[in-house]
Amino acid sequence: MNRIKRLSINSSLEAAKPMNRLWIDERYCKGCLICVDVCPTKALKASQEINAKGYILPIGNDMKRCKACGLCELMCPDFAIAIEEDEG
Amino acid sequence: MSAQGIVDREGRMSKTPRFEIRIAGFGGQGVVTIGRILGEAFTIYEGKNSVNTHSYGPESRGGACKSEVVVSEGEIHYPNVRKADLLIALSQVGLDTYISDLKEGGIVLVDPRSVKNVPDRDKYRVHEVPTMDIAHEIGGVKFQNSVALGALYPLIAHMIKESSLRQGISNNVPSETVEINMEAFKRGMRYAKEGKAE
Amino acid sequence: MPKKARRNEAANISPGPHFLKPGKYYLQGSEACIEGALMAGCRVYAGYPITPAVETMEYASRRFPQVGGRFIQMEDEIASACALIGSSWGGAKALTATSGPGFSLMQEAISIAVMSETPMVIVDIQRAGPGQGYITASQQDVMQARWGHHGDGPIIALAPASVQEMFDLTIEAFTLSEQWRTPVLVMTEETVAHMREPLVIPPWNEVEVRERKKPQDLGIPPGDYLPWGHNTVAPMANWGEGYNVNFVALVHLEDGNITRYSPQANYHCVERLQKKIEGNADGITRIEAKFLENCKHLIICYGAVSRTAMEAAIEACEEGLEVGYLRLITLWPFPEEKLRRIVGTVDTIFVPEMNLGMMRHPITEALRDQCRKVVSIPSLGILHSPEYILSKVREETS
Amino acid sequence: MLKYLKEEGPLGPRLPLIFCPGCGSGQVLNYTLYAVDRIIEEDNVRKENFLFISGIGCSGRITSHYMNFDSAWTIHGRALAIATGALLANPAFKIIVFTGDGDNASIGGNHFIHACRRNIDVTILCLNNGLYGMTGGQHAPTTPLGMITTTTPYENREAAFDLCKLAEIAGATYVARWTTAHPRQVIKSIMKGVRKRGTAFIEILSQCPVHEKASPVAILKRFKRDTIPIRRAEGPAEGKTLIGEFCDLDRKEWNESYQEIIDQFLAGSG
Repeated sequence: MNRIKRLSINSSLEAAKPMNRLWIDERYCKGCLICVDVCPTKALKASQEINAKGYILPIGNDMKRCKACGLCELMCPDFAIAIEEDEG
Repeated sequence: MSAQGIVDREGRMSKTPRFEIRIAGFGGQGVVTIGRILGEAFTIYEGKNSVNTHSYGPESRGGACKSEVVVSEGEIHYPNVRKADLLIALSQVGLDTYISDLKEGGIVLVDPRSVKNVPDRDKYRVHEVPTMDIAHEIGGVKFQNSVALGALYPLIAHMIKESSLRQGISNNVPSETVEINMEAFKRGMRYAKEGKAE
Repeated sequence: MPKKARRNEAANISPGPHFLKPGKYYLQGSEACIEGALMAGCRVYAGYPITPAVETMEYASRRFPQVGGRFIQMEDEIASACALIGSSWGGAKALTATSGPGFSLMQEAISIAVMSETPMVIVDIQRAGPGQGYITASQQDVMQARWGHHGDGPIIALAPASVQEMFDLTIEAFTLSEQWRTPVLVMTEETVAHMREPLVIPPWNEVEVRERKKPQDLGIPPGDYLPWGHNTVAPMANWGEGYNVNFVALVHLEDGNITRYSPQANYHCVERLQKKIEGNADGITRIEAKFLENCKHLIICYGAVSRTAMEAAIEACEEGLEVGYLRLITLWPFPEEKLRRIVGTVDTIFVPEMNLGMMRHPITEALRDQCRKVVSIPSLGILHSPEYILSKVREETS
Repeated sequence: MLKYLKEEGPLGPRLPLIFCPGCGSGQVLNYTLYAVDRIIEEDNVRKENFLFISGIGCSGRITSHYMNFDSAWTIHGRALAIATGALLANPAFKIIVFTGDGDNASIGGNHFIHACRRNIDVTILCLNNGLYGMTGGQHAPTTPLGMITTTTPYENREAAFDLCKLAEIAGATYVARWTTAHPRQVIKSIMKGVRKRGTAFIEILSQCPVHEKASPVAILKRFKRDTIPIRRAEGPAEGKTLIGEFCDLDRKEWNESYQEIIDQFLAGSG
């Protein structure tokens, strides 16, 4: 399974929060934090405060570590995280 | 209390005044539990008649959810709220949907964490209690309902004893969480009285 | 609920410590239904999960074993209804609760139960239909209750309007099903099943518990036993009692013989069923009436909507509109004579229902020459508000 | 794979999904769309050929109103009967059925074994969370012995099905079991299932955080810990659940065989 090239473009990217090559869409994210756990380089972590819906969202832990491997996007149950389209 | 008591043909008081409470939020906030505890507390421990109904979507979490309690000395015919005396809004959608159904001068308790635009203060008696944050501090959002009940108590103390509410809570929460729920109740009440939880 | 003082033998299971002690409780409609069933001596619950009938099943799974009963979650509603037939002929009182989609699946088994005169109780906690509809309340199954099973053949259906009646009418359902050897349906709504209200448990010996009449009670030996004969309500021997009962649901003679078919046998077999229930409708059915003396208009309602209708009727009287209130506690057999007797002549009859107009048809037929007009007040997926009914009454009577 | 979902409909938004936070259903939908995306790309199958059908329950909600495909959200346990009908009208459909352990093996059990017996061309994705999620945590035919659920308060006394054995015995020609913690294997199996002409049954252990009262992450870790691939399981699986491919046979698919009857007449009419 090569690196997931054909990435899903979060068509409403403007609504999502950009985080250096990763977008998290707060409208869809339910704070299950599976992405934080599966990230091989621990680039993500859980934020401290809860949002209006009572969810604790993932935020960048150290986004330089992010290799755009796509595992977070693959394992996200809510299509709430997307990798920036790879121009290359 | 809205006074509409009439004596019907058989000379029986068949429509007695009602105190109507509505709790609105989303699935997982304990909205249904709050309604059930209030209903039970009024009926079993205060000897009043009460009807508790609730409605929610199919979602177990996240969907809009409301619970209602109608309290009366006598018979309760129509089981739902007609014009609420008290609204507990734990989400913005809950507030927006039901604020228009609140009586003029009615009480509204909101959680500022999820309710951003607060209702009109000179039209309603508005109380803001960060129930989600207080619950979060002592163990998790699932204790939010006990915090809300604590925050509510001073507003209805003229109708119900604190012990009735406490009894209602301990009957309706998992036994191993009774202690934390009582702590949540205490903090909610203290915040409502003194504006701070600890 | 008929209050005849008789000790609660409940199929010789003495009331164990797990019956709720007489007194005041604050239960959900679904829970009150199960407490009523246990009090009536029901010891088998076979069901399948469906919103909004889940609480009934979950409460049953906790309570039935406590009193020596058995609970099972079957693979679907067809299986559940079939299990009730097996349990009933096996000698037990059996109960299930479901909602629209499940109620449709149960119709074949109900039809077999009607033909074989099998006592059992099915609670339909109605939700919005058709199809998946929605999980909110409705009264859209009331015609399916009567005509859902294939073929002719009567049914008894009750409509509770409160948590107390979820208790009382479940007991009455078992009493009627044993007394008339027939399936009995408790047609309630999500509103009443999920509502919490005070429930008063009466002293146990005030609860009338009826058992099916048995050939042994009438001194009929196995050799002479006619499983579908002897009198209007045939005595019922159960499997395991040495009566070699051959359960059939084909057209049958009174002794169960199915080989000598004739149109006459067919007519007699099914017409006898019809007469047994429809012929005794006056005794079987119950209605509640208020403010009827010289009322000009009348609201006829049933189930949860009657709670709104009562409030609306009271407020209409306050406004000087002479509006009477009549509630059908029994939907089927339709209490036609009773209605004609009790309702004088009125101008307009309002029939508020949580469907697009169903019980208004038998009501219209029964009272066509005792009123000027029948007005249906429909509501889908939500209980009528008093304002809604009042606005319709004002509109029609101005 | 958001590109395969309708975020908006003519009358309003269609997302977020209805599932609870961390539910496995959303993951299975995502894995399925990855597999479908690869098949459309590599086998140049037209998107219009795909048909998603589901029954009732949490799994039923997967083919809801946000699928950017033809889809059907049907009757509890009857998805396979409806799929059979679709294939009778158009054998070229690539049908993926989402079902749950209750939907498939309880109320849908009869249709399940007949679909496998007939070997109709359908890929069955059976999300097994061991309980009834949508209605509030009742036990299912896959609930292990001894488990406490809302309808087995005194411990479950019924034995559980092995869904893969059931499918295999009933005649399914491709049978595999994975968990939501094995995304790549699930995707590969779905692609194999879709490419295979015949009944492909893929059981996917899926987490229900709300009724298992555990965090999604904890359950996913448990899926990894408590399962063992068939390849590496020599002796008994020491209490672990076997995962992997159980069978991959070739047997004539129903329509393929029936086509032979039709062809006789076509051939006959010369």
